[in-house]
Amino acid sequence: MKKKFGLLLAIIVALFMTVVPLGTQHAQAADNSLEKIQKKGVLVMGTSPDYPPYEFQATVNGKSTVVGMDVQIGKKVAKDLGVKLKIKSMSFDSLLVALQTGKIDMIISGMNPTPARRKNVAFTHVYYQGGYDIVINKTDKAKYKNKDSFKGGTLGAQTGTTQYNAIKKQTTNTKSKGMTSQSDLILALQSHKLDGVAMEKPSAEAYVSNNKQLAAIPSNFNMSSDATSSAIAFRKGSTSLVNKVNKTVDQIKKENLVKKDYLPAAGKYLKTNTVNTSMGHYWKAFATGIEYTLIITVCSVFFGFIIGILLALARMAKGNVFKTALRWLATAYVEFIRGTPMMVQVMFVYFGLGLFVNLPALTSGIIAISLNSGAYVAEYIRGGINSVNIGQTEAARSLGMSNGETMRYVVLPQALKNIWPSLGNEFITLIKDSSIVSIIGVTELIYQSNIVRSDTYRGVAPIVVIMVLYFIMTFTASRILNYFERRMQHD
Amino acid sequence: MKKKFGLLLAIIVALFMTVVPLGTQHAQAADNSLEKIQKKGVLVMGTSPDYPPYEFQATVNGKSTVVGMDVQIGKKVAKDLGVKLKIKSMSFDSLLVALQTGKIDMIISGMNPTPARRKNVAFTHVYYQGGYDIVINKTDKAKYKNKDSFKGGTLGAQTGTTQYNAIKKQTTNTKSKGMTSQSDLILALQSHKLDGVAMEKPSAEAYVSNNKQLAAIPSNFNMSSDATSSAIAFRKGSTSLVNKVNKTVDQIKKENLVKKDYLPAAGKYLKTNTVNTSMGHYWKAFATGIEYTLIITVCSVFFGFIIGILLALARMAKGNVFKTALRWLATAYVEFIRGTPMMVQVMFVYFGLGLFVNLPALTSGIIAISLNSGAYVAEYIRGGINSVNIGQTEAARSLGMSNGETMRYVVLPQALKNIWPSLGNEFITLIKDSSIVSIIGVTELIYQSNIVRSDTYRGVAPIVVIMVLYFIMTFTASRILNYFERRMQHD
Amino acid sequence: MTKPVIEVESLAKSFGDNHVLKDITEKVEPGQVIVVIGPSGGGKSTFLRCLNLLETPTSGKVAFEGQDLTTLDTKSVNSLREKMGMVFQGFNLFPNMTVLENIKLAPMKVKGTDNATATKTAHELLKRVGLEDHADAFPDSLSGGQAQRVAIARALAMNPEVMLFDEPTSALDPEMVGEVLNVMQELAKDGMTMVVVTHEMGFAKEVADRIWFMADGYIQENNTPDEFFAHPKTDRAKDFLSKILM
Amino acid sequence: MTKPVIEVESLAKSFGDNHVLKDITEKVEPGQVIVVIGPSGGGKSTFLRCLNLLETPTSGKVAFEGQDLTTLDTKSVNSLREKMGMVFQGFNLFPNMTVLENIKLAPMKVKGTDNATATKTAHELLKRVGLEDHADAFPDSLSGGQAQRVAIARALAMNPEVMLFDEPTSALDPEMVGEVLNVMQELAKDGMTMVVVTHEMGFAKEVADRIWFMADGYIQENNTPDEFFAHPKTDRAKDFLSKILM
Ligand SMILES: Nc1ncnc2c1ncn2[C@@H]1O[C@H](COP(=O)(O)OP(=O)(O)OP(=O)(O)O)[C@@H](O)[C@H]1O
Ligand SMILES: Nc1ncnc2c1ncn2[C@@H]1O[C@H](COP(=O)(O)OP(=O)(O)OP(=O)(O)O)[C@@H](O)[C@H]1O
Ligand SMILES: [Mg+2]
Ligand SMILES: [Mg+2]
Repeated sequence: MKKKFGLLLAIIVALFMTVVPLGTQHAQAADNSLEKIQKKGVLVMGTSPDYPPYEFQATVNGKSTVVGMDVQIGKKVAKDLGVKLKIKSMSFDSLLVALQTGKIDMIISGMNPTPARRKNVAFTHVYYQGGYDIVINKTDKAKYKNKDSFKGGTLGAQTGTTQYNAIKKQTTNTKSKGMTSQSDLILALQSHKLDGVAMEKPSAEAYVSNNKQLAAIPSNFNMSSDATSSAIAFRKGSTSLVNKVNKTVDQIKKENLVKKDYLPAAGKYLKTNTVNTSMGHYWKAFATGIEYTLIITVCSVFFGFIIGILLALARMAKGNVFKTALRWLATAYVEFIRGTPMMVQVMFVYFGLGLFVNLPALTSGIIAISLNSGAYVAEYIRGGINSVNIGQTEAARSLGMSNGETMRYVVLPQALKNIWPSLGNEFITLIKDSSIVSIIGVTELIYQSNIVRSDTYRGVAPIVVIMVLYFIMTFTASRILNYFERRMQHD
Repeated sequence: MKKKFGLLLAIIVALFMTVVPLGTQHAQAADNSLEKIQKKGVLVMGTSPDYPPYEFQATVNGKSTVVGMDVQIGKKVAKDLGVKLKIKSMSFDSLLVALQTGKIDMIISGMNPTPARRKNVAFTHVYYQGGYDIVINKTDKAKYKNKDSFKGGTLGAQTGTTQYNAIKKQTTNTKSKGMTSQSDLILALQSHKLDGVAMEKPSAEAYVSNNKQLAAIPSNFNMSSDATSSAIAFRKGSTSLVNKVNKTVDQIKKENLVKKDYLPAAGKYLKTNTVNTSMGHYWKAFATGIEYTLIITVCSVFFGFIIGILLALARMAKGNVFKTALRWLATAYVEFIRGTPMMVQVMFVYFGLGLFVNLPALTSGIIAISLNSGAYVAEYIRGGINSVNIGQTEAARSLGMSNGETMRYVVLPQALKNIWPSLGNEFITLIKDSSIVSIIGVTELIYQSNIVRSDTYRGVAPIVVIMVLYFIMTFTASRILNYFERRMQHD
Repeated sequence: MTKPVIEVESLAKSFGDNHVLKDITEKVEPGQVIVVIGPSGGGKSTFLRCLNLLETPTSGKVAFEGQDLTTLDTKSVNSLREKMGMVFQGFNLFPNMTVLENIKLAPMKVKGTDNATATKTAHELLKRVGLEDHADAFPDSLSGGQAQRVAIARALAMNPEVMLFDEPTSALDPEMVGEVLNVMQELAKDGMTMVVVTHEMGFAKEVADRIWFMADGYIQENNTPDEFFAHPKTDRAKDFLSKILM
Repeated sequence: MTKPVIEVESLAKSFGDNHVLKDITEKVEPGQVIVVIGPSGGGKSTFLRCLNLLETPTSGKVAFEGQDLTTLDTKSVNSLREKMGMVFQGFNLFPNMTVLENIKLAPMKVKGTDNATATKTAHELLKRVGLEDHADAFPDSLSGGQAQRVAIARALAMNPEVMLFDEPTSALDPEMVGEVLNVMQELAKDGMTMVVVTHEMGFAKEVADRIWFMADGYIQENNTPDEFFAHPKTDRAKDFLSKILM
């Protein structure tokens, strides 16, 4: 069900035009429409390219191009007429007016041949009967026939769509569940949390053709077929042209070209590629994820270490009131951070600090993780300092060194050597914990896996891939750290 | 813009009816509509209660009731006519037919008086001019006037809505950003990630009246006013009735009753309560969150401990090939779990195991966290066993004890005492880590905070509240554990 | 002539490339008190641990009452260890049990002695080492001397035929050395066969039947105390004695 | 008569309710070697640590060359500590520095001695303690005796006027005790004022000018070694000696 708002406007325009007849309408008298086009040698097709897989923008050879099954149909029509095809993009609302004022020669834009429209333009036969399917698990194929088979079960659909209203209102004894993401619906289906998912036919076909465990059944939703079918629109009265093109349309239908050729061809251009769902194909997405995961980790370790040293020193401050207050504050901070989940801290920084300064998600994430890590690092450093034998301090003091000199020349060098393993562990922990910033939309590894998941309609494979990737990262990191640790101990 | 699909059907029905005149149409001849109603003493109002704040279901005194501003208007109309109001709920699509077939006397259901509809029913004056506002930060009030003020800026709207299309197509030099959740949009606005958020007027008003830092400006989107206004529909030809009701409508408009009384009254019933946004009001939501957080934590600690002991023993198995394989497997498991983020593990269990068995999210979460925790606990136990002085083993062996006796009577009792603090820490860690299962929709504390956030339109307060709640939980837990630890050491 | 309690033949033990024990052949007769002395790192502890197979010899034979231990299975080794009590430098009392429980554990769990008998024996042993008042104390509350005496009582509870001591007094404050050595002297008087590694030359002179001087992986000298301290034969022994007696 | 180097007057020190030092009044003359003996836990270490204010006395006075330390500010205490070298039971060498760096650290950082001078002095001191070959070794690779000698050299590098030793040999293997005591004996011969806590009675007899017998928070006896070992006056001392000499 495409752009109902546009449709409404179009109807209003159409109603308006019945009152004020336009100049184009007397073309009806003498129908030389076919001749005119063939003389011109060019057929201008108007379309609104934001409705995949019907028509949409895609980058082809580096250039943004209008592609989709309607474009294929346009090409076929032009070829059969023996003319060249020219495509004009415009908003859907402008299509009818553009046709009637001669700016374009035909509309192929998933347009429904409604009675209201029929009054103002001439439609060819329907070239594609869209409508709604219900996607189910293939194993249930024997069980379900259509929307009425799900009594006692649960149907899902994207919230706010026509099919969502349909599963709510056109079923009985069936629970309906709305989710915002199509791919989450499919996952819920595959994990048996739903029994079926209602969606537009082309989407259903894309899912089914890409996932062998799924099947599609007709929904049998009670909708006027006008609302789900698409036809080509020409100017009113272009009977000869329409008749000629109808032959093409009939051929397309007879040979089932839309399903066989046009939809698969269109699929190739969808977002990335809905046909190749192998994980290797998405290596770039995963690489970006790794890149951001590592950026977050490295930055957070760096800032966390600085924050940690400052906090550790503040926690050991002794003396006047100011120093006591500092110690108290640092202690409270460390305890609070260590007592609350990192996820909450990330949300707090992103939404809370965001009230005052405009921070990108990545920055917010790094800040939150650094602040978190700092509290832990502070404890490692304190622990490292405490782990230096008290005898070392006493020996230094008995040699006449001051408190500061003792800390600087004797205790800290040994403490840092002691905490190196802990810092290494913290690094590895942060590789894992950086996953949490996915919730604020930073494109690290988990976030990327969700993108790949919704792109490939494959639920578990991307999770397995990033699991392995995370393991490789942490494993490599721990080997490298062990190596340096051993080298440091040899010194 | 309400239910465009329904609208389309209605228009089709209407067009159909112009061809086949219905019996009701001759009511036009003798207009006794007002008399008839007053004689009947009852005015039957049809409405489709799924469009808050216009009309929607709410639980009032334990009973599901239709409420909303349209209901208030209906009551006012009935009162002014001196009759009783009876409300009939039905799907929006059925309203026009129900009116024309006499099942109901009037429609108040946020219905737009479109020309198409006007042909078939009689509309009163418009009682509410809806349309779209843009919500902005109050501090920017001087800067922005309407949709055209955002050049160089970013506007947001819920994806898939009319206003989303509008910000995309009816602005120039303005970036548009779609999100699925209204409350996330408001947060993004407050954190200056967006400059404005387009939404339907009543929603905008709800936000602005509940959050003093926000303001609403008119959107000035180019839309037919019919598409955004609401009027009451009566049967065609009920002139006397319409004229009478128009007086009521005019009064409502003059006294601004909708904004002053009806909308706020409707707001009271919205989901929970959109007026009282104090955090205390939501204690039940937070309590549920704490309950689930603790359920997850306690279950996971329990199962994690069992898994941990089994893994620790498996990792120490030595002897034949089978035992070596077991040790190897346990080691691989522990390393892999410790090398990947818990978030991925949760996703893996939920979506991966879900392919085979239908697991509720809560169960999946507990399984994932237990499996994760088990790997860490196994290491604590191993560490605890290793921390028992080798001299203890030698003493026991030299007394003639076997390997098993030594483990059972000498090493394990001491090891368990040693790892008690680590297990306590693990418990506290799990209180925090349980937050991660919010991503699969378990209603623990973070999930609940998101619900409260979207309910109260307040971005940071719920985060602060759960932060404090988490801290109280971990702090209390650590005190309790310290107490027992000290008691154990006294033994 | 009686059969030797312990016979060691060509015993060798290496840790990787570190050949700690090279070739040791000696025997211990019933009732003998052997004191092993020698420089630090010379392999004394390793030797003692090879005697009750806490360390597995690399090659050679260790026989207890004529039975070669190196050929036995794990179970028999466990029950043979009962017959050789061992006392370590670090006491190694079980810190989570009382003194009484420490002593009763092995008899009850390994020998299956019933609680009453085990308790009675334990009290007798505690009396013997002069600690009848400390039965219910935890090891942490004992002084080093007391802890070591409990460790001796614990070893005696298994009714061993030989007692092995590895520097039983070197972790003790000087004041407490005497009380432990006294207990050991009593044991020796009662006819217990003992192998003692120690640096207490006074004890060695007074109590030992033989001194074994161990260095570089060999028993360099095996002699009576009088003979050894008066006329050490090897340079290694002379050097050692000169250092230790200052 | 020369001015005493250290004067202690009514010194008391408690840890909470534990009155470790009760009332101590003694003095140390220049060049004297004092050996402090007494039972474990008697407060010997605490006394030594009070002398250079590593422990702050609860009451009483500790004077160094006539100056009351308890009244000084932190900075002066630091510089006074330079004049009292201290050697601990546990060596406390800095494990992350070579032997040479251990010795040079304090002179360079505290006194500001330049590298060349500090290195020269350090090498001289290492020669004095017989370790000139180990300048670039790390503490881990040293034997206990060597480590303790480095610790002595390190303390000497600050050119102290008094040396305090707290059981310098009790963590050592018996063989290594001699080499450390030898170095201390040399120091005493060279006229260094020394306060030594030790259980080595041989050293006490041979080197000490006075024996202070400390128990229960008091110096119970203060006598020459000959007199003290031959005729201990108090029962406490007699008991202690009977235990320690076995
Ligand atoms: N488990 C072991 N693994 C590797 N090397 C060992 C082990 N036990 C002992 N050694 C080495 O064997 C050598 C002899 O050690 P052992 O403890 O037997 O000497 P010792 O004579 O008892 O010395 P000490 O008087 O210091 O106790 C040393 O070099 C030691 O490092
Ligand atoms: N920092 C401290 N805090 C509390 N109590 C202490 C501290 N240092 C020592 N003590 C206590 O003071 C008492 C005397 O200890 P000190 O170490 O001075 O005895 P000592 O004579 O040196 O004994 P040893 O021969 O065992 O070294 C002991 O009871 C000890 O527990
Ligand atoms: Mg040894
Ligand atoms: Mg001491």
